[in-house]
Amino acid sequence: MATIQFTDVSRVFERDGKDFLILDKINLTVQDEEFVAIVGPSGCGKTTCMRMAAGLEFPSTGSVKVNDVQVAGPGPDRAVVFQQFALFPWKTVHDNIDFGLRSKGLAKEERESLITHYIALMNLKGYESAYPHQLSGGMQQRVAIARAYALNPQVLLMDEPFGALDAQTRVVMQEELVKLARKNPRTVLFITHAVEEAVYLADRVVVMTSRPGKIKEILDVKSVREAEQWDRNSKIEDVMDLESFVHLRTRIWKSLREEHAGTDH
Amino acid sequence: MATIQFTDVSRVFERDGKDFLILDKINLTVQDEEFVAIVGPSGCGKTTCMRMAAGLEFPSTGSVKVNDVQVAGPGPDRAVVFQQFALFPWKTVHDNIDFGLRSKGLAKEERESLITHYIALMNLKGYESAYPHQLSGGMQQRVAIARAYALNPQVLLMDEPFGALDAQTRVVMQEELVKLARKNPRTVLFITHAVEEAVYLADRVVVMTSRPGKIKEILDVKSVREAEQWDRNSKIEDVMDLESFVHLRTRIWKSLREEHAGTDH
Amino acid sequence: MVGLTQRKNHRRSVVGIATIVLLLIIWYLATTVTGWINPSRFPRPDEVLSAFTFIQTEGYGNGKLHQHVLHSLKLVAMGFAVAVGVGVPLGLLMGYSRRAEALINPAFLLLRPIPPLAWIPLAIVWLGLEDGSKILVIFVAAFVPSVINSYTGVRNIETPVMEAASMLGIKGWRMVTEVLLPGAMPMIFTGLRLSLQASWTTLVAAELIGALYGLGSILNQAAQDIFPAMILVAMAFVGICGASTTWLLGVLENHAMPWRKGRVAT
Amino acid sequence: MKKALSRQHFWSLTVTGTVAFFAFWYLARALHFSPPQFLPMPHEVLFKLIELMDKPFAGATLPEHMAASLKRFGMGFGLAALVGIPLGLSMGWFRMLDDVITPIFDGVRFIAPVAWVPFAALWFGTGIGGPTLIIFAGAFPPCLINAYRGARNVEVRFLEAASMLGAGSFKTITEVLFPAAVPSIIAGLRIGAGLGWLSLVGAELIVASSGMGNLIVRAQSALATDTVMVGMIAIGAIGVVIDILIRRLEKLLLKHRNA
Amino acid sequence: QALTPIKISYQPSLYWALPFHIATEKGWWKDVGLAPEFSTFPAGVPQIAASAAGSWDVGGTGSVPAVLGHVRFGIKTIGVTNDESAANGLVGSSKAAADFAKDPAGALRGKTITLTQNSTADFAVQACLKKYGLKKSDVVMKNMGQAEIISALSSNNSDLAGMWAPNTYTVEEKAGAKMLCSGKDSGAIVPGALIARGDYAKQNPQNVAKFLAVYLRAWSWMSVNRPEAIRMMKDFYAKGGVSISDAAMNKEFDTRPTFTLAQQLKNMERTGGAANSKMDGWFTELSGFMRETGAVQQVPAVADFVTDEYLKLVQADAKLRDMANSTK
Ligand SMILES: Nc1ncnc2c1ncn2[C@@H]1O[C@H](COP(=O)(O)OP(=O)(O)OP(=O)(O)O)[C@@H](O)[C@H]1O
Ligand SMILES: Nc1ncnc2c1ncn2[C@@H]1O[C@H](COP(=O)(O)OP(=O)(O)OP(=O)(O)O)[C@@H](O)[C@H]1O
Ligand SMILES: O=[N+]([O-])[O-]
Ligand SMILES: [Mg+2]
Ligand SMILES: [Mg+2]
Repeated sequence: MATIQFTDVSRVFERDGKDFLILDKINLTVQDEEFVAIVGPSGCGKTTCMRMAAGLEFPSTGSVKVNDVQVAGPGPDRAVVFQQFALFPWKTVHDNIDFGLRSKGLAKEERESLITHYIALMNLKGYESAYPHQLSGGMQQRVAIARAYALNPQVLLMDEPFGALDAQTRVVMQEELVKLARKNPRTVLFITHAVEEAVYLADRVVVMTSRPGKIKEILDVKSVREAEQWDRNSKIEDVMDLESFVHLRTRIWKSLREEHAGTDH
Repeated sequence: MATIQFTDVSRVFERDGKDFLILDKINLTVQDEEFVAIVGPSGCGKTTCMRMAAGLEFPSTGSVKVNDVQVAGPGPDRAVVFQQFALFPWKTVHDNIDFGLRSKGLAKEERESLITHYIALMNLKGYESAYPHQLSGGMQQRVAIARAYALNPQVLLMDEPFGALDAQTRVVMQEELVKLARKNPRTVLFITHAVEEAVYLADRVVVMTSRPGKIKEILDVKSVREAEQWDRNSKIEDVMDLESFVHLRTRIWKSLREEHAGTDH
Repeated sequence: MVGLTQRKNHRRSVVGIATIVLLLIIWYLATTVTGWINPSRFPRPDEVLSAFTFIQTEGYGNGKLHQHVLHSLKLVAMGFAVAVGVGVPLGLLMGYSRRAEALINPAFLLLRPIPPLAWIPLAIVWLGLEDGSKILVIFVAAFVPSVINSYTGVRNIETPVMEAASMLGIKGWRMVTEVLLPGAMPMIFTGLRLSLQASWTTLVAAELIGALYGLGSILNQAAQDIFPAMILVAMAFVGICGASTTWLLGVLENHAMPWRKGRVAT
Repeated sequence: MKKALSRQHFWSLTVTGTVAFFAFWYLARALHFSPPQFLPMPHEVLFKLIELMDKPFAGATLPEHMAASLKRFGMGFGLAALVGIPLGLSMGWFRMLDDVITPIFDGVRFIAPVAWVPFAALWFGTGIGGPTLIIFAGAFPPCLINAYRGARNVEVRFLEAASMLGAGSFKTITEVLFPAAVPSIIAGLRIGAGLGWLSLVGAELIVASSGMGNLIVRAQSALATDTVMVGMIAIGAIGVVIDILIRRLEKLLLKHRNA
Repeated sequence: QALTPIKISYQPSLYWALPFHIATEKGWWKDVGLAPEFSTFPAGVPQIAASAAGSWDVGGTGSVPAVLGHVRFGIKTIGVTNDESAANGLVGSSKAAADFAKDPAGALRGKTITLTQNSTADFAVQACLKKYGLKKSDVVMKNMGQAEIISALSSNNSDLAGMWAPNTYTVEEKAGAKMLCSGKDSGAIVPGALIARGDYAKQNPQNVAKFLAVYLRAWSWMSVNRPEAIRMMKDFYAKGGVSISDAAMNKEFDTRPTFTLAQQLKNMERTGGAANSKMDGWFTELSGFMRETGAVQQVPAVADFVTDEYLKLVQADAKLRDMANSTK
């Protein structure tokens, strides 16, 4: 059981001696094994939210709890997949995945079997001893996801994990994430700029306002998906033309465009 | 009058002593004031094509002509907008735009009036004396476009100009490019990974195969647009749900997915 | 997690000052009360203080402290200026033109690794015992970082920026002043800092060449007199001069690159 | 950016440059720029070098002098690297250590390694200790500064990834800071080796019986300018070789990273 | 019987250091049961500084560093290596020598003299200035090492210099310079000093005595074997990178008196408990000079550091005494 709970979270940043309110009274609960996506204009505080759940950043007021425990710092119970992958360039695929497992103090055998499992799951077989730069962007991202999943975390935090990929590779990754989420469900907080991606992946989509970041609306994709009987296994191009999908997508789009008009891009 | 003409263009790159065929017999003519977008899997040679038109790269066999003249080197008649903007970090917005104009030997007054014009057109008023790092990504990109347009080039070459922007800013930029193209039509070669973008912006979309890059198919968007009477001034979200748009988009998507399956992503 | 936190400057200087004060106390205790260190091998604070008073009031090595400091500042300034004046343009040239690089590199590679100290005999023979030979020795030391960093600076200008310049039709002198120089500027300043440090660390060697005044000559003289307290006084002033000239360079750097204002300094 | 020169073009220019350098040297003599005994000709220097390979000068042959210098250099430089790199990395991670050491360090780094000669004699005398201290004084600052800068410049995402993966201080320093700082550390080693090697001449002022520095000082006293130049060139050549070796090490360590 | 190690320091290519070389070549150290470990220094100052680190036990050096060594580190002067008054002095280029021949004082006044400060040569130069009625302030003195001075003198960047042998010979032979005024000419006696670390001497008086016996034996031997000694001298100088002519080497022998055991003791003989020996006089002069240059703050009492205690031990031990006087 793992939940993430933001209660009245505000965050103020100081810059040039002045205080800026970045996040304003965020209230959000991510349920156990729920997949929540956050979208919002650039600079609205999405990353800041995620970093607070990770324990890399702290609220100015309010509280962030994971499993009803106040977050005090990072830990392997909450695995993060960063936008730029953050693989260690000096470690092989195998050793990148192993790094976190060793920190958990697992025995060698157990570690090896976990690594083998996730390498197979992420379709990375044969690349165990490759270094990150020898992989394409999509493969690197799969390693980062394997590294996070292998920790067997209760919570997965993903910050625009596919932002740096080209559109085609991105789609492949989305599909793999959906497959993985089905086999190994986790509590996931997922940040993206791509509205289709949010609709395709998430159970709920949170739309944020521009600075100071507030929650503007929360859309329940899951109930639409279940009502309209989208096939959870289908590829994105099979669902993205469905009217219910297009409708949700466009609705979020417009909501975001309103916000965008307000910011100085 | 400006055309770009690729005739039987092939390009071989040497790496580790071995020759790799990157582009294989490309034949393409971009007509005067035509907007052509190129899409294709990563590494297929799109940038290489564009660099050959710019004179930053040369074909191994075949010829690249602009206005029926063989391209011998870069010049201000063919303005390039690079993916990473390539602004001069040590020059203000004003001076970045001015830099190329001074090369053309224009009088100060004339230059100032051009700069004022394009700064206004790109909605950058008030930022004349800002340095690039003080601007957001979208604003930097607008400066790069203003710099290219101000040269009054016959040809505009744009390599994933919006690739580094977030999805919302990107849409705003696309709309501004459409507006600009309407006011100041130019011969444009435009590279992108985003299929919607290609369909929204281009008169023709060229789909390339994965390595070695060949032209797979060329789609005539303009005739569809004119036949279906898309409003050229409309925002992308107004057209992107139209059936004809979705149809073209999905067609290109699938064509690319076939290529993608073939590459090791 | 310590490594992830932002460092605050005032906290830093408080700790810094505290550290130095603590060191002074340890020094005092070690050389006096406790007798851990024999003062003949490392002087006591009061000895250093009286050496300082001595050179201030009566003078040492042909002059008072300020005369020595001024003379050293002059030598360093000249050697540094010549090194930068020759080194930066040369580095820019070698960075920009592969031809120039191929042509100049052999001589540079042959001369570069020879220690400044090893130039002293030739410096004396060629330029005599006045400031010229001392400046030559400082020049030799300060020259190399200026060249290498300017060279690297040009080579590291991002390709798109260089391509943008050629796309805009920029050539010749405008290329040098408006693209290469500003583009390489951050690296050039790193080079200048290294050159300045090299100038100060070479001063002592340079002043082996029959100096009448100078902190280096004080160091040499005090070494000959086996006067460790005076050696420390001279070392301290070399440190102070080095740190303040570097600070000045930093101020210059901030003004030279307005486009980097508000960015994190390296 | 400028295109790379063809191999042929590159070598023709390089050879031209080399020839020009030596031509200038001969010309300087022909124009009486300097009295002959102070500017021996390249070939004279070459003959001297060959002669010194097996004929002792100042008590030892050239290779023996080199060996003596290299031994001292190895000690001083090895110590500088062994202390400087771990300390620099730790300063990059533990803020307190940084705050304490940086101000001390900033004060002493302008002091010439040769300025430590008197103290080196007082503390360590003639043994290996004295020269080691001086070479150490030359090589230590770049080793420390670059390891420190390398550690401070590690991209935050790697540090965040490490702490997210549950790594402690030791593991972070050895498995993240160190590998990430390798390029910077290597640059520091190169500069440090250069400075350490330069300090050698100073170090050998206190041990007069052997070494390249001693060779030069003795030759200078004997007015043997050709021998002085042989010494300068030999010092330079070893400096280049050391630099090449460190770059090899870098290639080895960075084999698996892209350029 | 195992040999006792003893650490001996000297400066290379100097006349007074030749006995160390000869004794080693001849294998005389083991005759007294010593196993010497040599260390060499380019000048007296680093040499005495290294005593603080215990780098050596006994040795030879210039008299100026000997005094400084006493003041700073309690080094004892236990004998004289040689009288090098003629070997230290003011050297001039050929042009300076010509001027000097006409009007010595005029040729020096207002000129720059390069010299190694706090050296025996400095001492001799000061005496020369006095002799010609000049004050220190009448000339400009630049402090440089001997190697730099040689470069400067031979490239005409310096006309006047304070130097010691064999550097004087090097510039005479290779740069046409001349000795203008030596310590001997100006009445300044410049002794060379045999020295021992204070605490070492106190704890190992017998070793110090043995050291002295071997050193004196070498002079005794050389006094009757000059041709062989010259051959060995050539080797020895070459080790320090010095190559001078046979004539110059012979001149070293001719102009630099050395002292037998008996002469040493006589030089150091004090009467009525006062520090009034010949040697006390030399070293008092020197100390006065050093006070003047500021190298020491007070004139040290000679009785505190010049001691014949160890020479007397040699005299008292029949075996050592015989050895010291042996010409074989
Ligand atoms: N350490 C900091 N100090 C000062 N301001 C900060 C800091 N971190 C973030 N901010 C500011 O907080 C705001 C929100 O940043 P955040 O990175 O959370 O935005 P985001 O929603 O993730 O944006 P994007 O979509 O561009 O990634 C920004 O305006 C940013 O400038
Ligand atoms: N200078 C070069 N030397 C060797 N190979 C090169 C060089 N430039 C490009 N290539 C190779 O040519 C191929 C095509 O590169 P290009 O940059 O044109 O691809 P692209 O279609 O623009 O890809 P992307 O969508 O990722 O930008 C790639 O495989 C690349 O590795
Ligand atoms: O021994 N001296 O250097 O005078
Ligand atoms: Mg973000
Ligand atoms: Mg490309």
